[in-house]
Amino acid sequence: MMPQFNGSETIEAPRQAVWDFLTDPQKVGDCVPGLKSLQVTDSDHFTADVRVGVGILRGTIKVKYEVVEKNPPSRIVMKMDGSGVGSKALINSTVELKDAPQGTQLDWVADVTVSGTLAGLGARYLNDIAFKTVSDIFKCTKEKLKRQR
Amino acid sequence: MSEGQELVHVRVRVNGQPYEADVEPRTLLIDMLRDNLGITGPHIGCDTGHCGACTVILNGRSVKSCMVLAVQADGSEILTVEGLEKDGQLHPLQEAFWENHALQCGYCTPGQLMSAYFLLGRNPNPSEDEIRKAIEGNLCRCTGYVNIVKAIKAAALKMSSPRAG
Amino acid sequence: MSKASPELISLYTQDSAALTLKWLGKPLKPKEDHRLVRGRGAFVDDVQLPRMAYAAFLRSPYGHARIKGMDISRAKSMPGVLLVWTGDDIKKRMRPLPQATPPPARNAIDYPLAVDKVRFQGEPVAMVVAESRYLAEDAANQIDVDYEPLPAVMDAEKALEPGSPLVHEEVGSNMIAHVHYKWGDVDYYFQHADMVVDAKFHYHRFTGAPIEPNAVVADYDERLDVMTVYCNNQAPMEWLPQLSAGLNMPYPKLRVVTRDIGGAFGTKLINYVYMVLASLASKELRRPVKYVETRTENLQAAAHNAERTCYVSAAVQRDGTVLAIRMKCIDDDGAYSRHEPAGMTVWAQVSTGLYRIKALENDFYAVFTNKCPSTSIRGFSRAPHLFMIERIMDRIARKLGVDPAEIRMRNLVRPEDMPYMTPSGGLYDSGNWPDGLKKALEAADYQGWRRKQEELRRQGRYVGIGVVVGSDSAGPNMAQVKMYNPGLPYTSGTEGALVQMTPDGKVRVTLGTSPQGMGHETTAAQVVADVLDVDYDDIYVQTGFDSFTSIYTMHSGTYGSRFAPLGLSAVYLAAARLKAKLAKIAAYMLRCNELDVVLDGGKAFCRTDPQRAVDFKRIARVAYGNVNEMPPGMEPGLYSIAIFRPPFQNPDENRRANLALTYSYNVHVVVVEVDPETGMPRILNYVALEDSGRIVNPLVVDGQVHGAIAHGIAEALYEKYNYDENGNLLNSNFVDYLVPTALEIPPLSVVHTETPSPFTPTGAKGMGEGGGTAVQAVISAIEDALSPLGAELVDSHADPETILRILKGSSR
Amino acid sequence: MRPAPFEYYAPETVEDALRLLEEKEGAKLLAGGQSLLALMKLRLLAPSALIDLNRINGLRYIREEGNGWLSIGAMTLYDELEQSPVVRTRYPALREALYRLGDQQVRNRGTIGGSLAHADPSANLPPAMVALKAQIVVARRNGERRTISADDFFVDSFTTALDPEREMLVEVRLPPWPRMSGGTYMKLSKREIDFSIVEVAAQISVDDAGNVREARIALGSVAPKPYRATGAESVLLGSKVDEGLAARAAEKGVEGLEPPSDVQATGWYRKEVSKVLVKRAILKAWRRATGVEQ
Repeated sequence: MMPQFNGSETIEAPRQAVWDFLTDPQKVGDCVPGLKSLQVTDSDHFTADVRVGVGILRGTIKVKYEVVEKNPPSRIVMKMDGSGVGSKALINSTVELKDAPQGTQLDWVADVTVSGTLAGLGARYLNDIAFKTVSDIFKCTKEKLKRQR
Repeated sequence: MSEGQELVHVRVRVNGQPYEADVEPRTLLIDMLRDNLGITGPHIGCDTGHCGACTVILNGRSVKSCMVLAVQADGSEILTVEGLEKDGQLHPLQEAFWENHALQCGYCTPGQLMSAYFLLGRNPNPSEDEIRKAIEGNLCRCTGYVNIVKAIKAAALKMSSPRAG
Repeated sequence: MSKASPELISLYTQDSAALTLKWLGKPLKPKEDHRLVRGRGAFVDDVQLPRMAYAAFLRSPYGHARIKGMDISRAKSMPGVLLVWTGDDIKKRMRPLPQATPPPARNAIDYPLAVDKVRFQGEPVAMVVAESRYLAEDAANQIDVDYEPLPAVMDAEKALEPGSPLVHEEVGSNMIAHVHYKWGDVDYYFQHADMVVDAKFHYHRFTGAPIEPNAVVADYDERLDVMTVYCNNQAPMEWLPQLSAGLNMPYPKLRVVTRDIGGAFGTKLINYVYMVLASLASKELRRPVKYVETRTENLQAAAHNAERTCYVSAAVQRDGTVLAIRMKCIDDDGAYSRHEPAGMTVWAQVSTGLYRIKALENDFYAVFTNKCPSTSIRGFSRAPHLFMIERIMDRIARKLGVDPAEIRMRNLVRPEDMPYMTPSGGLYDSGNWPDGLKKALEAADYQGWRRKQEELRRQGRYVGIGVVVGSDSAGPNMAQVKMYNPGLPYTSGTEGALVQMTPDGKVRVTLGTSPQGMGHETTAAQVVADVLDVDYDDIYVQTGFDSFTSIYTMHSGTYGSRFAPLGLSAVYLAAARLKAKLAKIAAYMLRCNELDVVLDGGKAFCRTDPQRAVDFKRIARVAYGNVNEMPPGMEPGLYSIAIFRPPFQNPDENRRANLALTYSYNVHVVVVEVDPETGMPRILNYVALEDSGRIVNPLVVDGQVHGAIAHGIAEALYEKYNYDENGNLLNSNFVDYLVPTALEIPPLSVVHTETPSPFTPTGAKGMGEGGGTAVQAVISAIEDALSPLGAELVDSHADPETILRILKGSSR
Repeated sequence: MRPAPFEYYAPETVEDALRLLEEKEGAKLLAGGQSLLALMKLRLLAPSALIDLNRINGLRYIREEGNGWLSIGAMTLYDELEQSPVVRTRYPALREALYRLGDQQVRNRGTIGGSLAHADPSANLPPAMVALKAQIVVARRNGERRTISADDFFVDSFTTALDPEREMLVEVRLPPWPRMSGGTYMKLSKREIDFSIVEVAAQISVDDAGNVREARIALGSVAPKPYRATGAESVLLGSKVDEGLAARAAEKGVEGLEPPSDVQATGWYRKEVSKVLVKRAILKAWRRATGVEQ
């Protein structure tokens, strides 16, 4: 009942740059799709109001972001806690950074735990949202860093 | 009764009588019937439109009044279980439900009756399979449906026989 | 074990002299049905009071989590919101709910709103009261709770292992109670038996899912200082202590009212938590407060049955005689003991099933898990136990190559042994069980189906036949709870009734019960009509229960199939006493020897001179008004109150006791075909035989049988709760929790035998729960269908995928 | 449970509906509401506004066109379609999908347009539409129309090719099928009223010799959108259908399938049963095409 997702991006930027980006809550927060408002609490935390619009599921959910583990410049474990529509979605995501010929290789895995009304009826909606959210963040990371150069 | 948002004025005819109410746009038809109009025959048994206890006839079609907004019913004709009786005379379906004990707790009965009413309006001599199909949207926990099916058959027979009203 | 002693039999035997048998057994149109078919039922949600406010709850999304913080400020400030309470607010207002469990489980702290921790998904964490239910829900959604998820306890067996997470830290383990039962020389039989048959079985989690959810309207009247609680609780008097303690009000100030109840099936016993919360809110706001559960809340958090896992061994002789049974069972009672662990004792009503088994041992555990609290869902505890017994009988039959009907025939209690005393002290009252089995097999054309099964198998079709016996042990002896907690001051099983002839000669009846469609108004009227020989239509039975007008005991209520054995017995006694008084007055008025007075058709006459007659109406006027015409010294009025008390005793030091008053009997024969390509099961034929003693009203009895079968089929094939390992309930609405429709429940045929019970004055036996016989029968039939593959079903639920995996030999 | 507050509009023309849809951020169109209102009651959905299409005239019709096409207005009720003689005789697959959709009350309120736009991966109609080669007509403002084939209309679970802020579904068109064609819809679910665990719609046309000319087979509940069993279709082309061929086609048809698991069934079960239903649907459709069976 705990779906795993993963993906990987090749980013045209040096590993340090990717690292700096991913450890900056402001930057990561700006990459959350459907972001309405962002409050950065400290170097490892932010909370955000996010408008989700996957399929029919539309509405605003609260997202709490936390960096649980940092191991520069190669590994980050982040936790995203989304709550809304009587339910909670906990996303645990681990990011591995490796040097690659064209820059940096970013591999990520995420698992999603859905609790509440949606766990039964709507897991199929929410897993979807979770997956798209996470992968969008890293796609966005890739784009922004590309533009920086 | 709400500070939620501004209210909409709704006019309906229920069981032949005109009614008016001011409701929120989100007010479900079943809530307007029960809470605003005091018509408590139709009941609420679920959130997802599966139990059918709230079934009423809306402009000639059986619908679940928990899956229709009150505003949507503005200007329409509604028949509820209370409207089946004609001047003190039970409707043949009601008679048959009583004679065959086609109910126990009676909570789903108003919905069962309205689904049966719609069926017989369309198909005066339904087979057992057609009857079961016609009430698939009305859950009953007490009777195992045995006597409900029996009663609908009996009513159909009575209504199609010449001397019946 | 053997026929009961003459002393015991005479102690239990009831006098039924007052019956005329003019009104019992007639299919009279049920009194209740008339208002219900007209949409004029009186259900709790129909109660509309001026200034009424509405409650809604915020519930836990987690199965197990610590509440780190809660922000109710936004909810509080919303328009139309009158009150927002969290666990801490409740803590300030009431003591924890009383625990019936023995120590240390008794240390568990149970509030109607979660305090510090949530222990099952759907547990209420905050209560909102607002001007409308819409606004109340809006506000509940604006409450922010900060949770720290904890590992959930989801497996009852693992829950007992050291190092398991704890549902209640204060308890120190997840054990609610442990009882070791041993009746007869089990060890001897296991040493000397020809063989031993072992199996593990699991009885799954489901619920009764009445179409009317839990509902309450609490209305505190400041002027009279009276709290009126309109509820749909099945046994309001049983929970009055909780309500009284919660509100700190004496019983005479608490008016608890039930009227029409939209089904319950055991789910509406522990809704007293909402009665307490709504009452507290009503007192706080000085306004009526209504709460009606949503379906999602109902399926998630109202009440489930306890799952049961048993390891069963049977000591068996080559000829199929079952000598003894040894079991270890674990009940998964969920997060709180609000009604449980009663189930760990109630099964003992039918300890050795319907068989002449000589000895039985059961090592029984009840545990806490992070699931919805459990209660006595229809067939409570006896159904799962009979599941274990009937399933092991099937395994024995297969092992010996004996027909499953035959193995039962060989072991059934025989008519000459009735009333029969079981090893655990149970007293089976009456019946010819082997004959009933024979009749059922004939009615179902059992042999014909066996032949057809052979043909169809040759054509590659999978058809199976289940033949199963069961009993509705009814009219429980509450002393059974002493078997897990000897300290509980709660014994026997009693019921009260008032029968009054009013001055106009009509009859008014009030009952202690709160029926949910069992036809109490009808059958009570039939008993009164039968005893007094007055017209059924002249008898008016008050709908439901009212603690200000009904006659009650602490056992009063409608559960455990108790109305026929206990309720109707009280009605009979009250009517018989009234009859005697009428005769005395008539004798005086007619100048007739009391022994010559005949009461007939609503009047009394003198046998010696039938011309001398007086009708009840005149007697009634005399008794209330023209009192000087009454026998001197006789108390005026025609009130008759009776409390029926069965000769129950407490369990002895070996936990032996008769735990129910009557034991009705049923046999189900069902034919099921499974689609070998999809695993879809289909019921081809269903026949049930029922012997519930004297039938008071065949319409009511058949209706109960139909309902019990439908629930059983639903449990076996459609209804099963699925929790994931985090404590999420994955089917908490009618989209995914599959209550069957008229297309799933097949036509059912019911046949009867009628053996009056000597232990009730009417001869009627309790019935209606059905003893889970339908579950046993359907599962048995599916196993039989798959038997060419040597398949063995462990669970009480078989869905198409389970069946297909067996057919494909692939395990999950 | 009760829905969260929303603004309510009941336009009387398609144009007004589209204007409101553009103007009101987060608005949703309300057709029959038999899915939408349930999700709103559970508060899984909380649109800021509902635009009720029930008062728009001229969206409720079943019309046989000169060119043999059947045009169905978006607001036509399931029940109206299910009862329609044309649908019964010309499109048995659609008729069976409708007959087994929800219950009578749902069929009395729910609309074909609403169901297709909702695009529930387990709904009855999408696979039927794909199998029948339906065309979906979409309206934009100022009378602008575009037509999308059913194959392209369904994009993802609960996601269609419609622009949710700008477009609405106004009509469904079913092409004429040759005289010797037959179709069927099969659904496996625990209860008849349930969303399917697996569902299949098949439409086959044959030549006079009985060889398959064209076959369209679509499954539901096994993927985020209707799944075309093209593998099966190609196996059938040019040949007469028998048990063996149908089985082989079914095997091929579900090869690439990785169905989801949920509380009702695992992906394994869905895949096993897909094979069975595809086989059975092929046989029935072929028998109907060849006139062996009605």
